[in-house]
Amino acid sequence: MFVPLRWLRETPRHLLVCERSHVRHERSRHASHVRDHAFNCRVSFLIPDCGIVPEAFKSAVAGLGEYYLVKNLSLHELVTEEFINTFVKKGSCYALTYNTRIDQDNTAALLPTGKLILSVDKDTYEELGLQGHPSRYSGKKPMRYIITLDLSESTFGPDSKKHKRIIWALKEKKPLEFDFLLAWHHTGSEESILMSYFSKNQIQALQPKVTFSTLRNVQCPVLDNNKLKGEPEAACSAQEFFEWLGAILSCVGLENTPSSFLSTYSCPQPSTFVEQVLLCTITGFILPEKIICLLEQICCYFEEPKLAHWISLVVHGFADSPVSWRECEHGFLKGGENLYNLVIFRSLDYWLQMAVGAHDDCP
Amino acid sequence: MVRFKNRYFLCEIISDDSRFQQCLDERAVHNTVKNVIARMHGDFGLACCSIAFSVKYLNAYTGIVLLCCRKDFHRLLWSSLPFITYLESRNQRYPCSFNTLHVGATIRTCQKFLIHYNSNQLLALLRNCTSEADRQAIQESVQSCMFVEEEQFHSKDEESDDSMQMA
Amino acid sequence: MIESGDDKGFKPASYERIVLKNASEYYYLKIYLEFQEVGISLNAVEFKQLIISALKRLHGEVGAALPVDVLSYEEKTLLAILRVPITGLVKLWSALTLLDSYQNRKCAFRVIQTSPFLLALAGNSRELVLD
Amino acid sequence: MAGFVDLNIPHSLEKESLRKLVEAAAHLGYSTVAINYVIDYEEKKKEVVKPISSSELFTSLPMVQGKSKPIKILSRLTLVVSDPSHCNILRATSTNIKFYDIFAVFPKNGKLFHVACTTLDVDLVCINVTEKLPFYIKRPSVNVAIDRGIYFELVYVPAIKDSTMRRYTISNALSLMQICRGKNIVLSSAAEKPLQMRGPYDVANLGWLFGLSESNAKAAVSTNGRAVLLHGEARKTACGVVHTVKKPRTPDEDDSTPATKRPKWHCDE
Repeated sequence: MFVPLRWLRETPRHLLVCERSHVRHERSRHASHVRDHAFNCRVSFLIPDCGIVPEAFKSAVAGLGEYYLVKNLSLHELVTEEFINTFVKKGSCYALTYNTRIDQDNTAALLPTGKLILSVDKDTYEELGLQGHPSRYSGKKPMRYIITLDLSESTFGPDSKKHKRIIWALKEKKPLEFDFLLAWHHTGSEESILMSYFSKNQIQALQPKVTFSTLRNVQCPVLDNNKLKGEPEAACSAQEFFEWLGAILSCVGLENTPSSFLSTYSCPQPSTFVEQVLLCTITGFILPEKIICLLEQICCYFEEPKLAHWISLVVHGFADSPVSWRECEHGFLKGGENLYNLVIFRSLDYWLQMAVGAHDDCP
Repeated sequence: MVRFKNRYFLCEIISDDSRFQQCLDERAVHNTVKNVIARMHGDFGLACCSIAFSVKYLNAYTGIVLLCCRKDFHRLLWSSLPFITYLESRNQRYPCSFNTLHVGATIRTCQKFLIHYNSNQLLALLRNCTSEADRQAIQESVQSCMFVEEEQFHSKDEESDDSMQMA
Repeated sequence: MIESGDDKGFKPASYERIVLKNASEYYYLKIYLEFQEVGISLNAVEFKQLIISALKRLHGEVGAALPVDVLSYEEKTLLAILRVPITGLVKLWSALTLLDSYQNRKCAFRVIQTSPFLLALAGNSRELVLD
Repeated sequence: MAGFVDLNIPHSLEKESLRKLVEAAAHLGYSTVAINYVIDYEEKKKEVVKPISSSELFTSLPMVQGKSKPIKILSRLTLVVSDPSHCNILRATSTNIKFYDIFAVFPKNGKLFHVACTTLDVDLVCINVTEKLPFYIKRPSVNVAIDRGIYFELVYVPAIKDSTMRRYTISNALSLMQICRGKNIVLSSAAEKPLQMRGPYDVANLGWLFGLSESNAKAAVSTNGRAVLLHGEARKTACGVVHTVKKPRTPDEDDSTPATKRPKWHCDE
């Protein structure tokens, strides 16, 4: 159909999934949602009515651990037997291509489950000759293909035909080279083993960047932990809160009236004034395990009586990661958003809000 | 072969000005409508509407005008027409307004509508008529336009898909 | 309405899930204005007027009536976050793209990021710089 | 999906301004640009010059924003034709013409448009956007062009510069779209100044105004550009003018085109 004027008003697809449950509930899925969102580039938490950074948070933030940037790493290095045995099978290994754009370039990601996901264009796919499937979001004529290799599979032995073929495809047929962000979570031996393993390559250890700031006299919406949809005059809805949170993190002014010229955005009602709000932002390549630790600290924070009614934890994913949650395909149309926000209430009830953009599966 | 679908707007130009009839020409109407689209919908709206835009018919005596544009963009044109407040011709502005009578998919539906409309107008005149001579004259013209309609019916039958659109 | 912090009991927390599809009423754009020359400053009101005039040129009075909100604006960097009803996104974006001058000085709007979620603008991995 | 492509960076004799344009394109996220050499027969500028090589322009190519790859620079020849005889130059093998990667024609009348779509050995047909189209675009010629893998180019900078040209750009684009239904369209800039250039996502969004659907608009700045390049390479090799030399593969030769479609740059004269 040729309907230009209707196209002009068309809205790009986007999803916001809200869940509500209790942190200690045995069937609560919040931890698995956090764990399944493998690639996080930014974590922020917001504590209302808190002036000084609690020690527990300080140490949790300090213990985020470093990650590595390896330049010009051939992809076949990630499927060698040695790498699999040293890293993939012992602990959780995370890898994501850096400075690649999922809507233009080839990208690759190694999940802690041992799955290596390649998102490649049609030409590369044809050259590689590995089995994959067309991307769900590339239309009638697929221009992008997804290849999933399971490195932890038992049949993926050094002598297996499959392994040999993959090595050959990545090493000789179509050598692919990327800059990788790497991190390894494990128990036991010392950290720098990744560093020494890739000593031949240009490798750089990086620390997540942390900033603490205190916002003063903030208008905060009133929430009711049992009412995701809010209630007129009594509590704000999850969606309103989500927008407000964005406004706070982007330093957007909240004091506007419907007749203001510049902006008509105002804090959702009802709201309260909070004297000071602590905001902590961490950027880098942050592992889900560390976010779980932070989450535990937040739960512990409420063990003693506190002024705050809730704490919010915002996690931004990489726009160019080939997966969002689990192995759900992720793409970039206009914004490539994949992020979530956890609101932990005093009662340890929580709201989980997961937002994805146009080229994403429902989380 | 897909043909381009057009929409035809049958409008009545209403004005109090007595000099108005003399200055009403296709060019003036064309420019007036284009200007109002440019004002309401900007460069984009004007660019859309100017594809196949034309003044197909103009009757200066009755102030009836038939405009044409592509179906895809007819809403832009339609939404601009109420905002016409004057007609500019030879550097003179004449206050007027456009009243859309009918929006059709073919010229023929518009023509049928116009005949129907005009005969209704004549009948209304007939009802309010006072002198016998006038009555006679109006009755004659009513009959003549009925005849024209009949004739049209037989001669122009090729355009089949004339769905009357008055959405 | 909110329970006290001491209540850590395992009360039968009910589970609820809502999927909001295309529910955002607004779209958000992070933009900055680039000038050929340096040292041109304009305040927030002038900035908004520039946006409205761009809309008016391309989409006429109907376009100028689009309720665009300048959520935040920094005079020094000419960085701004805009909010626009989701059906007006294409109109606003195209108007920004086709703008070429402000008071006879050449300029260009660069759109850095767009999203239906304001929160997404706070963390853009494409702007992530590692050192 | 390929990277973003801008197939129209007008050539100018001043290297510095050309350099600035290419740098701006790289900064905006384009991974391939083509420098456009125009030959207009009405302006008596007939000789085909040898295109400037990227090493002449840059000692080290600018990096594409947010990527670890440098920008790729191609050359393109555009013939402004009003008479069929003007096109003979495309068949001439002795001139500098073989150095060009892409051939485009700018037909001045309906007859030439038909010829360009149906018989000429070109990759791109430019659509006039600075004035009202002097001819009707006919569906049969467009269909043939689409079958032959020829693309239509719309430039957007005139629409930025001037209000009247903007109307013609949109209006002509919409007339074309009604015929070709958004297929085989390439959007490019023709920017003379870096500030006139727009980012690829912005240009894709502009596509909506020209009557392109969302996916077609994004294709018009990415995959369609790649298709034009491949079409150009196919034409070159089929002509037999260019002889390919095998070169040992280096690991950093990580182009997005496969070996079978790999550009045969290495000419043997």
